[in-house]
Amino acid sequence: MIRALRTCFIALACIAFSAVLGASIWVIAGDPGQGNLSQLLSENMSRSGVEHPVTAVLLNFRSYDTLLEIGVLVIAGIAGISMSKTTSLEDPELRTSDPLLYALQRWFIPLMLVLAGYLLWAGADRPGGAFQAGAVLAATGVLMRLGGIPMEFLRPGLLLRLGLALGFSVFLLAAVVSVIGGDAFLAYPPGMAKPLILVIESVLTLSIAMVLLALFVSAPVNDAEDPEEGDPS
Amino acid sequence: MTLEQWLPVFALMISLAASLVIFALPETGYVRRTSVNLGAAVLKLVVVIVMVWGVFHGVNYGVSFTMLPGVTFVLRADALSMMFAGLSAVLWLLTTIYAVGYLEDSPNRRRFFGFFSLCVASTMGIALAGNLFTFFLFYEMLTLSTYPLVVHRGTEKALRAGRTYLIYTLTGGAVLLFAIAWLHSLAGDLSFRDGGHFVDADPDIHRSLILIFILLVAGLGVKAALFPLHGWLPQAMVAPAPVSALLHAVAVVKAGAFGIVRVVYDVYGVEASSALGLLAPLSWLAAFTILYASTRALWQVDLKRRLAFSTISQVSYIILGIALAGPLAAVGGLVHLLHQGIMKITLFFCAGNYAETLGIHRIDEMDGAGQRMPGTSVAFTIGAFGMIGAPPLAGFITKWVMGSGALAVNMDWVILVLVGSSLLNAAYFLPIVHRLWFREVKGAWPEERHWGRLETSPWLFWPPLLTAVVTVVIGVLASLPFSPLSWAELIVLREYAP
Amino acid sequence: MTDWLLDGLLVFALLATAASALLSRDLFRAVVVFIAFGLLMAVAWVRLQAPDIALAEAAIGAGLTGVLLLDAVSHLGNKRQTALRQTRGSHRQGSDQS
Amino acid sequence: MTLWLMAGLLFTPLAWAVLTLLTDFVWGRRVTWVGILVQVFVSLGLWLTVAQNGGFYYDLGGWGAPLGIELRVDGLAVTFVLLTAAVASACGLHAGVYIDRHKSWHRYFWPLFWFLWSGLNAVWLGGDLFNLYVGLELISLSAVGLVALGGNANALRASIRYLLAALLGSLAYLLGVALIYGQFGTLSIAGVVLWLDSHSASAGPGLALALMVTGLALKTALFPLHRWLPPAHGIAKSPVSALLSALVVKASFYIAARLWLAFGESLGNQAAAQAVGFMGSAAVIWGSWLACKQVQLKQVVAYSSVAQIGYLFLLFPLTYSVSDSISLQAQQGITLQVISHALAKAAMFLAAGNLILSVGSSRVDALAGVSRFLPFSLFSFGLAGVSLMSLPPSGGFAAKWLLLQASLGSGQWWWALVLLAGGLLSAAYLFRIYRASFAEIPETDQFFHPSKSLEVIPMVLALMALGLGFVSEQVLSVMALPFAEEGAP
Amino acid sequence: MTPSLLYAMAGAVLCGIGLFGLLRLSHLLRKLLAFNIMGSGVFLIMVGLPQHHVGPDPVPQALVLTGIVVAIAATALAVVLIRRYYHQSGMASLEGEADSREGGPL
Amino acid sequence: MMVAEPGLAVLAVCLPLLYPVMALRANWHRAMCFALPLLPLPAFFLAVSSDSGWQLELPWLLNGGLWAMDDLRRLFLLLTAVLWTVAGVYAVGYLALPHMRRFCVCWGLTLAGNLGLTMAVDIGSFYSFFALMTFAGYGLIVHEGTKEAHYAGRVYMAMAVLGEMSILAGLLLAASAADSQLLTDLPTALARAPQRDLIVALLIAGFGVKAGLPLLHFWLPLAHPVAPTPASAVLSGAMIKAGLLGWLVTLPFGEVALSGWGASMVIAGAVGAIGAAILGVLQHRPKAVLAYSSISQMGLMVLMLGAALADPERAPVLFSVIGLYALHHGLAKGSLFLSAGVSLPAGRMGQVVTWILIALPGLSLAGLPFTSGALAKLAMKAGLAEDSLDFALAGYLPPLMTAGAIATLLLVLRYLWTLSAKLETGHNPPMLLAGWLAAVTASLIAFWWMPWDVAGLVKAPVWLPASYQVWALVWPMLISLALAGLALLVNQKRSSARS
Repeated sequence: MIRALRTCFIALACIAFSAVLGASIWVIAGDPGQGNLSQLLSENMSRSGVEHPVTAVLLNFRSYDTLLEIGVLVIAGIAGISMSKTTSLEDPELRTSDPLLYALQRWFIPLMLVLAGYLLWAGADRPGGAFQAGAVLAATGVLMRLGGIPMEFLRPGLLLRLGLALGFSVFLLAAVVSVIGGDAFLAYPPGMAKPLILVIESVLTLSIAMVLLALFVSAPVNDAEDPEEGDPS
Repeated sequence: MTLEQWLPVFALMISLAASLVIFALPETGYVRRTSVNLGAAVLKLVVVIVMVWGVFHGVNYGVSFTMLPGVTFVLRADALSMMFAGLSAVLWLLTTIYAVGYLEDSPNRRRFFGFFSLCVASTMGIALAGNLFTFFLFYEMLTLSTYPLVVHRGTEKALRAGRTYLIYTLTGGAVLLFAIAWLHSLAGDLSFRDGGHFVDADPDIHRSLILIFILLVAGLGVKAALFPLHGWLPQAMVAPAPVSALLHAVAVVKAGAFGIVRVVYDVYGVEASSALGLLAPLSWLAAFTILYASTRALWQVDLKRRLAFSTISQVSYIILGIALAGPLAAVGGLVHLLHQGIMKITLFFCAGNYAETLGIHRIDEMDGAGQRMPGTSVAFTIGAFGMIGAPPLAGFITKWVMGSGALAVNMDWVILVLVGSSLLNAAYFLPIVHRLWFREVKGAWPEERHWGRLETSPWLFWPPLLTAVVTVVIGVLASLPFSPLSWAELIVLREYAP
Repeated sequence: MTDWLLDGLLVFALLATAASALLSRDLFRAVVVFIAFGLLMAVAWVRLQAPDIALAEAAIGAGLTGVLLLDAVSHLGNKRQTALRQTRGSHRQGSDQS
Repeated sequence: MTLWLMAGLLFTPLAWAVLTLLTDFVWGRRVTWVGILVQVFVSLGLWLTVAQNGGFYYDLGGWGAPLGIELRVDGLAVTFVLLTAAVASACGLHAGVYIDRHKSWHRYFWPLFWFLWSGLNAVWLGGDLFNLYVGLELISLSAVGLVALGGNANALRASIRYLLAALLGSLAYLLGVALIYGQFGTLSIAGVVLWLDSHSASAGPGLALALMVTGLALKTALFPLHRWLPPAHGIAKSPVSALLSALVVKASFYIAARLWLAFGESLGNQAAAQAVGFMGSAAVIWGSWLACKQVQLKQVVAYSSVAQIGYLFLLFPLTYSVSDSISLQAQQGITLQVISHALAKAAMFLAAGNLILSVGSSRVDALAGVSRFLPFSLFSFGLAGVSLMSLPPSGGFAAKWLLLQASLGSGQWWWALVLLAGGLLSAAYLFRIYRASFAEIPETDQFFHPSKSLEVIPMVLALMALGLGFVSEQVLSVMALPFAEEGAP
Repeated sequence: MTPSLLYAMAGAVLCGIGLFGLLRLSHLLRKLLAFNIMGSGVFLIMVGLPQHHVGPDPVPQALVLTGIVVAIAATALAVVLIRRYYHQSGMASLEGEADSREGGPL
Repeated sequence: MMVAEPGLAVLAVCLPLLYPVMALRANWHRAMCFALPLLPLPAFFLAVSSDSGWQLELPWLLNGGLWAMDDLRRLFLLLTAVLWTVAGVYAVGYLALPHMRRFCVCWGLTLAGNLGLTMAVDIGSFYSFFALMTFAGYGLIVHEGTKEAHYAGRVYMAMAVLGEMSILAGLLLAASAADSQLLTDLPTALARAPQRDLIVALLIAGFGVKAGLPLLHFWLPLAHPVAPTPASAVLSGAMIKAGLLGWLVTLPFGEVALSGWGASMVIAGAVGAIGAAILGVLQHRPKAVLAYSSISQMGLMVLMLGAALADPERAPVLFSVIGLYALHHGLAKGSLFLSAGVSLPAGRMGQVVTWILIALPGLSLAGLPFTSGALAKLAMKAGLAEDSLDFALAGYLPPLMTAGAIATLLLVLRYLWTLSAKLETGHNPPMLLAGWLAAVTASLIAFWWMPWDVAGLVKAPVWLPASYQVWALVWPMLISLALAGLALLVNQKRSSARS
């Protein structure tokens, strides 16, 4: 009874929330006074080093966001692999000999790799970019993993950590390069924007894929645990 | 900074530094700890004496800096501060000596002496505070530093007493803080000033001022153990004797009383307070406390509890004195600040001696103790007679001056209070004195210990005797310059002089 | 008009899949519906002229999240199993008892 | 110079996160020491710079406000940066000794720690709504990771709860950001303020502010959204708890406060301000009450955080439609409260960790006799408690004083009562702990002595919290420094 | 009314649905689903609302892209935590089935 | 000698005060005991050798101290010193009991108080010494430690504290009215004070406790018998007079006619004189009889005091008489009390001599011619002569005095009677005997060389009453002898009937 009432209450609250939100959106939509950011954006596109505005925003105008966002990804990855307190990620259960999956792998994996590469390359002037590419790469990894292909590099060893850190550290280095020249943090040296962005994008792709993959595979498999503070152990 | 600025800071820092050093020393460093303790106490006494001399000759000691926007931290030495500072410096030395002997071989001495010094530092701060804000700062510090002392024994009873103590004092502190903040928002940063700040206050704020005054007195009254805020004091008796001595004679209750003096004199001003109609009720309350606590003391069988109720009663004399709003009565109240301190510390030292040497805690166990411990008992007798107000001891001076003061402002009923209180005091002290001297020893003492030649450890023996002698001397020589009485007259002269 | 119809349908489908993903009794089905929701979102992003997001949504939202969740579901099972295994759970409540 | 300092400030924690990711625990510790040194120097340098020259805007990537992200480096921000440097250094140093280096997964402590630090810096300096969101996520996820680090079921439950709460809070915040962007077309706080100054406010973005504040309140664990906090803070390793309580919750509050001060006057209303204040008061009372009931030492401290956080939200009613001077007083009070609580609570958690380590149990009643064996840590705990109880001369007291002034000055005396009641209640739960530690029980003589460095660190923090009261004027004067206006959009 | 606004409105409803899920459902994975749905709703508003005024706007799109990545990171981390939690405690909800007084994550 | 007098005064007070200090050394108690008679010697020299009129200012003392000497004070000082000396000598022989140290300390303190208050002119020191005497006296009373002694002590203490408080209140009011801290300023101010009656009442009551005013006397018959004999002697001889002195120096004599108060005092005195005698003859213990006798005698002095209060003109004269009477009574009563502790010698002759020496001071009290008593009685009679007094009750005074005389002798006889039942033959310690003999000597002989002054009231040679006066002295004595014989007869008859 109480549960039902509770549910009703929450539901009503959520409906009300939606309604208020909708109303608010409606009001805002009917109130056209605002700054014109996209115009400013297009004015500055030429100085961004890339043609695709979204990429420009992501990797140039608001590159700090992106830097931190990669940081978030890395954190998730670190937290994830910290959970898997094992040296081996071999999961015997996963080692299937499903012929269909095997066939699928043989065809899909190269295809997806190519797709990832394309997305990455496209990022500069068309929709696409490191995230999408990384995601595809990660999906490929997942597929391989599901197919039981051993991926030794996913062991939480130095290699994995290097992989996690690679994209981020390159980005960070690029960010700090300009400081040596006396410029602001994250300001690309003049003329270097495009190549830098490309480099960053490519390593980011790798790192993103690594992180996602690591998170996917770092399912807990053993009982090692840290005692709580103060637990006599 | 000049020496004038440094001295108050120095006086404060000595005990603070002593406390820190003691905390840093290991528990077993008995000799070093004792020498730090005594050295600091002596040093502070010297500094205070220098300042007393200076203040007497009109030197302005003081230092201040802005702590918060609109709020300054002020340390300042005026005559009133020096009275309290002097008291605490003298009694700190004695109590330290006493405590060293009292706590011989007991655990947690480092903690004890550390907090002990901290407590004295707070007292010093209270004495030297130059405005309400600074006063409150040290007032709360005092609460905190006394708590570990109250619960020092760590028994269930001690812990319970500690809790009661905290509930009372922290609540009082909160009320006080509220009042101070309110006053501050009403009138800004008020430094203590002879004559106060509200002589011609805007009639619009009269109601607020009255309310604030009530809150201030309520907040301070907790520590001063004004009825009905006195409940913590008898309970806090579980603490070791030097602590009780300190709580009762110097630090806690005095801090409250001193605070009320400051509020009435240097914040509101006597004229303003009586014009607002605040002092008459205060005097009634004080008078009632005097009589009520004395009556309660009659029924106590535990020696220290009886002394505790006596304290409650005696501290209200101070408040009564200043609430009478006459210069002479004020002298009586102020001088009692010192007199009560000396006398009460004597009594507590003695109670501690009985407990530590003979294991006596209850009054009916005291029969014949005078023969076993004549020195202590003499001191106790002197203290008791002082409390009763028997001439020519310190207590008499208080009563006499306060009585004359009350008559001077046509408050004849105060005489009744004085007489009644003296009678009650006699009723609960004289039986003890009688037991000490004129009863035969009943049998073996509950827990007797022997120390060589003297009746008790020399650390315990001399301090009460010394304070007892002081009790006699400040009574007999009350009219000497620099005697408490003359000093109180000096304070009042400065307060009442335009 | 067809655009509106399409948008309307899409929105409706989005809401429907969202709701059923949450309310579906079977966790596995819920995740599958959620993947469908992700794909629909990708379409919606296309409709909003945000191809980048569409791509990302398809790859990340629908693809990766889906796989992750499916994997998790297959390990966790759903409610009934949970109840069975609850007995061996070390059930120490260190939290807010209010 | 300033550029270098800024770059150092932003770069160091991120770079050290990467570096420590590649090392094991012991090396990570050594590397961290260097990093801490750098961070402290940089923060101090920046603080001094701002204290001398006033604040400025820092354009990241060379792109100015509406298009790019600009950091607002004002007195308040650098004060918090410095605070973070102090507290995080202490926690880092403490953790280096405290955390068991033999467990392989503890190496991940360092990168998470550094990411957390960088997120905090990003939030203090952030002037861009979306950037703040990313910063918040950075903080939340690393905090969750730290809580969960190698944890058992309870730690995991706490961290999941924490994660979900943080995510929901972030989403609410992001929703608000979306609405703000929809309304004003800019993400820069300064830009929005500029717009609001020149236009009359419309009804729409009011919800945005409400959403953002609600989301941030959830992340800050404002009553009644506080339930995630005690388990998370209580179960984490003590240095982590210290970080979380001291800094992490402050980050979200900081954003909420900045938003309120920027938009509140135009977008808020009296009822909302009072309601938030009421929630804060309820948090003070309810949190303290629950703290009194806890049997676990760290839970007491954690619930104390709930209560102390309540004070912070008194900012809302005390700055809404009051005179400038009172508003300033309230802001100063809250700032001091944030700082002193950060220092004190960090000290307290670290000291509590030492105590727990020493007695081998996390229960309050197991502390009997510890005052003899670990007096130093207990004393640190006590000193920190002084600040939490807002007794003088601590920073907590200074804060309370200012808040009292503000509430009395604005005629909202009821908040003054809350402040006083809160002080008393906090005394109640803290003295419960002292009381337990003072109890003399003869047979408890088995104590483990943690190393001296573990004991010193909380003491230093506690002393800072205590001494803050004396230097509040100086601290506040930096905080209130005016901006060098040329950087503004 | 533009399609963008329609999607923004849909986003509002999705937010409501997601919120309901987060608060009411007790199974952790479902909460996670709800979170993702709510996130999608927010993203829709984020892009839809400004685009109602000015047409395609790369800035919010870029923001959403960032948001999505953050969301997937959080989701993945949550999955790891949940799985480990399940592994250790055998439970997939925070309080267990019988006692669901605290339905939400709060 | 002028310079030395203040010094001697200080010495007189401080010497006994050394006793508490000496008591700190446990093995000095024998020395303390033997030094007892030496303590009052400076005071004795001061009283004997110096003239009145010197002053000693002690500005640092209490509220500013002033000690001085005038004729009245000198008389009291002399009485006190002599009595304490002889009692001290007596005590050396008497004391062989435990707690010697305690006794000596109390003795010293009481003595210091008693001496000091006679010299003190400022209120502070006067009241201090008075209180010191009161409280230390307690130690003398309860010294024996018997149940009775404790009971007596309790009653004494309760009444003494009440009295002290009454005095304190009275003095406070008076000092405030006078705006002075000197006793000498009080009477004048008191005469004009608005609260005159209250103050007078407080002071009369306060000092009345000490002086054994009726209804305030209860402690007296309890305390005197239980105290050690030398202590009883000083209690009754000297300390009781302190109350009297208190009245004399504070009340507004000679300033204003307080006829109401005078009448009340006269009545109180009469009640005391007669009532105490009636109660006294019913007592069985010799010292209790003496205690009642003291009350009775004090009643007579109160009578005179009342008259002096009522008639300002006559007050100076009456003052001299009161002083004389106090001296006479103090010495006589002291010897009587001391005689209660002597043992009869073995020889018949010795016994007769002893009995005569015991009886003589008693008969002197009753006004036996050629004794100080006769002089005092005559002086009193002259002082209270009806025609010279302007006072309503003046007519009743002579009969009252006669009744008092009869009562006195009855009490003395009763004392001798009870004593004879108690006195044992035995060996007296030499010091005890010396003390007693000295007391008797002082009462009977040395008295005539003392500096009392009632010139004008009695004809010279002062020790020889005129013939018409002899009859006046003797017939009351005869009446009482007759009464005593009657009582003896009745008693014998009854006892023989019983047997």
